[in-house]
Amino acid sequence: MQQSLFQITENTPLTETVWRMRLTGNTSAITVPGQFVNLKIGGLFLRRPISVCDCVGDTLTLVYKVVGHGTEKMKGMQAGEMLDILTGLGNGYDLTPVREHALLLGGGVGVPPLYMLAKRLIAEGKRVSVILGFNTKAEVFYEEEFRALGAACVTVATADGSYGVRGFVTDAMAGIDYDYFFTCGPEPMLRAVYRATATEGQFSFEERMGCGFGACMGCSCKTVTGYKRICKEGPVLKKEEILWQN
Amino acid sequence: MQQSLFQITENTPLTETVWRMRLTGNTSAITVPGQFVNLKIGGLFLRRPISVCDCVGDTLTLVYKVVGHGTEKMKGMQAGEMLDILTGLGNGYDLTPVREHALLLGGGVGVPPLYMLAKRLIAEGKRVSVILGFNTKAEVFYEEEFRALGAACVTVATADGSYGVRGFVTDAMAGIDYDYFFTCGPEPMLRAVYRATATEGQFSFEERMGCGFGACMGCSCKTVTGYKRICKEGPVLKKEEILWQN
Amino acid sequence: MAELNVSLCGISLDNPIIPASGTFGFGYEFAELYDINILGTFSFKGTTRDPRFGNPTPRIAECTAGMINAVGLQNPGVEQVIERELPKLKTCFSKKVMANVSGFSVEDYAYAVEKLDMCDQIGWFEVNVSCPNVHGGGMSFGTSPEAAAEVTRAVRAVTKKPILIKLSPNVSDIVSIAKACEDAGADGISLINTLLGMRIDLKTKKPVIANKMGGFSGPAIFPVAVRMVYQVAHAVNIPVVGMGGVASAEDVLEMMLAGATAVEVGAANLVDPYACKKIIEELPAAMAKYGIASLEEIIKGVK
Amino acid sequence: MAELNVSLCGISLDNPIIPASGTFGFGYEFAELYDINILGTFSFKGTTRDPRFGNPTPRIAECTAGMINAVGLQNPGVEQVIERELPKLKTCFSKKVMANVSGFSVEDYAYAVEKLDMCDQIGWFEVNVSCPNVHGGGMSFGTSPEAAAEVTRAVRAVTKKPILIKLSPNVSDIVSIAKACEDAGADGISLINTLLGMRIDLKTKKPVIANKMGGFSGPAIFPVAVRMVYQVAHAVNIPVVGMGGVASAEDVLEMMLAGATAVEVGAANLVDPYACKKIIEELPAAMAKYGIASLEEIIKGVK
Repeated sequence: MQQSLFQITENTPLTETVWRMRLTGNTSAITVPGQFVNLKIGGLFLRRPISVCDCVGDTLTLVYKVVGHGTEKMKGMQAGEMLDILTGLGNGYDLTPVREHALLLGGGVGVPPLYMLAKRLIAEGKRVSVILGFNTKAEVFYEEEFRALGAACVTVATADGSYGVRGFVTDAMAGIDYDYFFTCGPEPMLRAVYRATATEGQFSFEERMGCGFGACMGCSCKTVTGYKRICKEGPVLKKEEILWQN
Repeated sequence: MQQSLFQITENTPLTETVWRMRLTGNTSAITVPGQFVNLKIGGLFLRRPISVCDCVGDTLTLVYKVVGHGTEKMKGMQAGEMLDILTGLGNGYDLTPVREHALLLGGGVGVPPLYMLAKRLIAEGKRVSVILGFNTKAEVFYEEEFRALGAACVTVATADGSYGVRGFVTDAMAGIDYDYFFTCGPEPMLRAVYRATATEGQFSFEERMGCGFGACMGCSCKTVTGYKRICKEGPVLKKEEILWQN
Repeated sequence: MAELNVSLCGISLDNPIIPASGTFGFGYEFAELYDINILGTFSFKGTTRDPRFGNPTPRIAECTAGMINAVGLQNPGVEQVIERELPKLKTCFSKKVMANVSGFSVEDYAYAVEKLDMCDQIGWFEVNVSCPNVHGGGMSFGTSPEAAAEVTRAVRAVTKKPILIKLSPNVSDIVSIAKACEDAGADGISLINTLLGMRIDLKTKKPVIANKMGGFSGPAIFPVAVRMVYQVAHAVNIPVVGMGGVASAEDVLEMMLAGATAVEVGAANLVDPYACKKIIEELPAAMAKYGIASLEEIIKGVK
Repeated sequence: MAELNVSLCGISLDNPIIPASGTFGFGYEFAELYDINILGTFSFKGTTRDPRFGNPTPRIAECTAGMINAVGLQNPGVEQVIERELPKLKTCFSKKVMANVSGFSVEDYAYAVEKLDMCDQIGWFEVNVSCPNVHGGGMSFGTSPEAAAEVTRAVRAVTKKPILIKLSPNVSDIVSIAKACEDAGADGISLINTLLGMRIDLKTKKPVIANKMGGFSGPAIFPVAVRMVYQVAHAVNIPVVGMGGVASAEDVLEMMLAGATAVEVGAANLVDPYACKKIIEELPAAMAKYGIASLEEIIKGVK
């Protein structure tokens, strides 16, 4: 974990509610895909956790959905503004179990952390297939970005069928011969992926956090291997660890 | 009373702790000298009352002393910033009792409201003598500004004698044939002026305020003519109204 | 079309917004700023049997997201309120007003309410039981179910108008006090009054306010207010008027979901004299944002 | 040279800054960020007889100038604390630690304190009496002088180490509870625990936290904390550890003037993991600004 000041270099909308913010600063604590950062936003007490979409050199890319007071304020921020950020939070994805072909399944605002993951996997010579799920065509983002990384196959699923495959990410899995998978998205999607996958894999979870660095125990969950803090021993859990609460 | 947004055009130090802020905006509610404005400052709950030093056209001049969190924040503000201000608060000075020659006695941060008062009196053809009191030479401000208005006589008193008359404003009154006086400053000075003056006159008081516009009764005081709110029936009281609390 | 109207103890309000006692005087000074008939109603300055100056100054302190006041019920006394203040109010406010009454003995309360009862302008009584009971060792009436019930019975005996008992939050068990007031004949509960707080001036090393402690209000206390409104609204069968740190239309919705039939706005008026007007104007958009068609329907919406 | 050291129940502290229980784990994770030996001490995560997961999630809510938590005393239980957590702490903290203990019956408290008493690392016990008493109808031990005293006596019987009783602010009369604890053998009082608060999500129209209500902390509650520290410090003859919304060196000075011998920092740690380090570093300058040479000298400086 590292506390430092970042300067916003870009803050632009990708869709009506999803924005991308780029910042420069000390990114040294961001070591693996699937980690998150925690932003201090003026006027709010608790920091706001945002998953890392990409990190290259001293440039940090965050893709966030405007859902509440924190992200509303983020949306209003301008290039040049400074932000106090805790970086390098969470365990992130473990890339080592992938043999040859990884399947990445992202839903909505669960898509961004898969971007840096896909990049790393491809850099390691793995084959990567990506399925991105959205509600409707207007909400689709980052399809081209994943293609540009050189993913073997990028499929988009929309719940209303307005773009790509009609249905959920699990409706677009047929015929992909992955040996390991990674997923991030809303809990109903994660549950569907849990049921629809035959291999081992990793799930990235969301929970309302207090501190984001393991101090408050606000975001704990029960797992097969005991209690875990989503912010510290998570947000990524291995499939075999998960204990779904009804 | 008027609520409106003002833009800061200047914010500069006059001494080590006294600053002048100039702003432009709707000044229509500022009608008489001795009124104050109430500033909403980001991060603070209550507004901060500051006496009006001058008001010309749409330009408002505030001279304030840096004494606490509010004025610390004011000091850090830059030209171009916008401030939510309630204007036209307080009764202000009543100029009508002056026959020919008014004496104005100001101490420290009580000096600023006398500036606009002197200007108005001179514009009305009155003779104006001014005594400004400070602790020491380094704290003196606005002596030249009062002279430039055309005051008959501007005397400075410093408690340590480092500039002008040694002592308090009441030590510099000898030989001034005023027929009415106005004063503003810390309470010990006001009490001294009360004792040292033979004519009628008006006193401007300070009290910790809640709202500044008469709603909360936070700043009430007892007077000969009943309870008064410093922010509404004050801050100016006539000499004969004053009931000193021990 | 957003439905803002609610009914409070049988009297219809155009909207649930009520400036809280002690932040709106007797209304007529705010009428110089805007037409105060747009309000649901307002609760006038806490009135006592005799005129009061209140506590020595300074009696205001700044806090993070709030303020402390120790005004101490400055008011002209019930006779002057009837003879001077209410006639002035009549010229600019055509709705029923809420009469906030305080006292230092049970007899004080009954005396003031009985006098005010003859005023047609008054729609409700809001009886502030946070004052110290001078015959009861100085403890606030509002900290014991018995004392709060005794005050309730005494005012019940002298008026047929709806009585709301305004409770202090500085208690271990707010529900038992609310229930005792309900059992004693109260028509509603209003809460929360201020939290007891204190600030110290580091320069003088003395309390900021002359009276040492005072009532802490403002957005800082909102979560405590929501909690107590929820607890009381789910424990009594009379309406609850919610207050404590309300500063926006969203806060109003949250209070009503917690259980408030109407919502008082206090400290916010002192920072922005147009606060209530703005909240009323912002309510329809806030309701639309959260899919709320009628305010009546969301009262006590959280189970 | 600013004198920061104070003495708490006979044990000297280099400075009065103590991270509050539940915001600093068992310390060793913060030791990765900075040398935690710079602290006065810290109060470790509330420990109970048996391991606990705590309440269902979500158990955190944002508030103006604060937060609500309903973690519900997640901890590995006293055996694991002794076997696993304290040895880890020993590798990075050479000072005495404050052992925060909770329970749901008098026996629970005594059991946990007796077990921990053998640990040399522990300098003080901080006994949290805000938990519900399962044998007492679920009311918190901390809301009655009798129950708080009973817990105090039970832990007093099993340890000779200094015992601080950590009081809940959700009471009508904090002084009577503090005095009862003093009479029952407490060596100090720590306060305030969190205020009971609640938030509602306007989108879902449900409480933000699964448990509905939770403990409200952060700068918003500071004025209530200062008031209670002042009241208790002036009513008992044992030291008071002040906490509640402390976020700066100036807040520390205000707490000490009110009556605190040492000061705990809670919610601030969750927003800034370096909060306590920064406060310790800023204390000398803040003391100089207000003409304070020694912290010991300002304790209870406000009469």
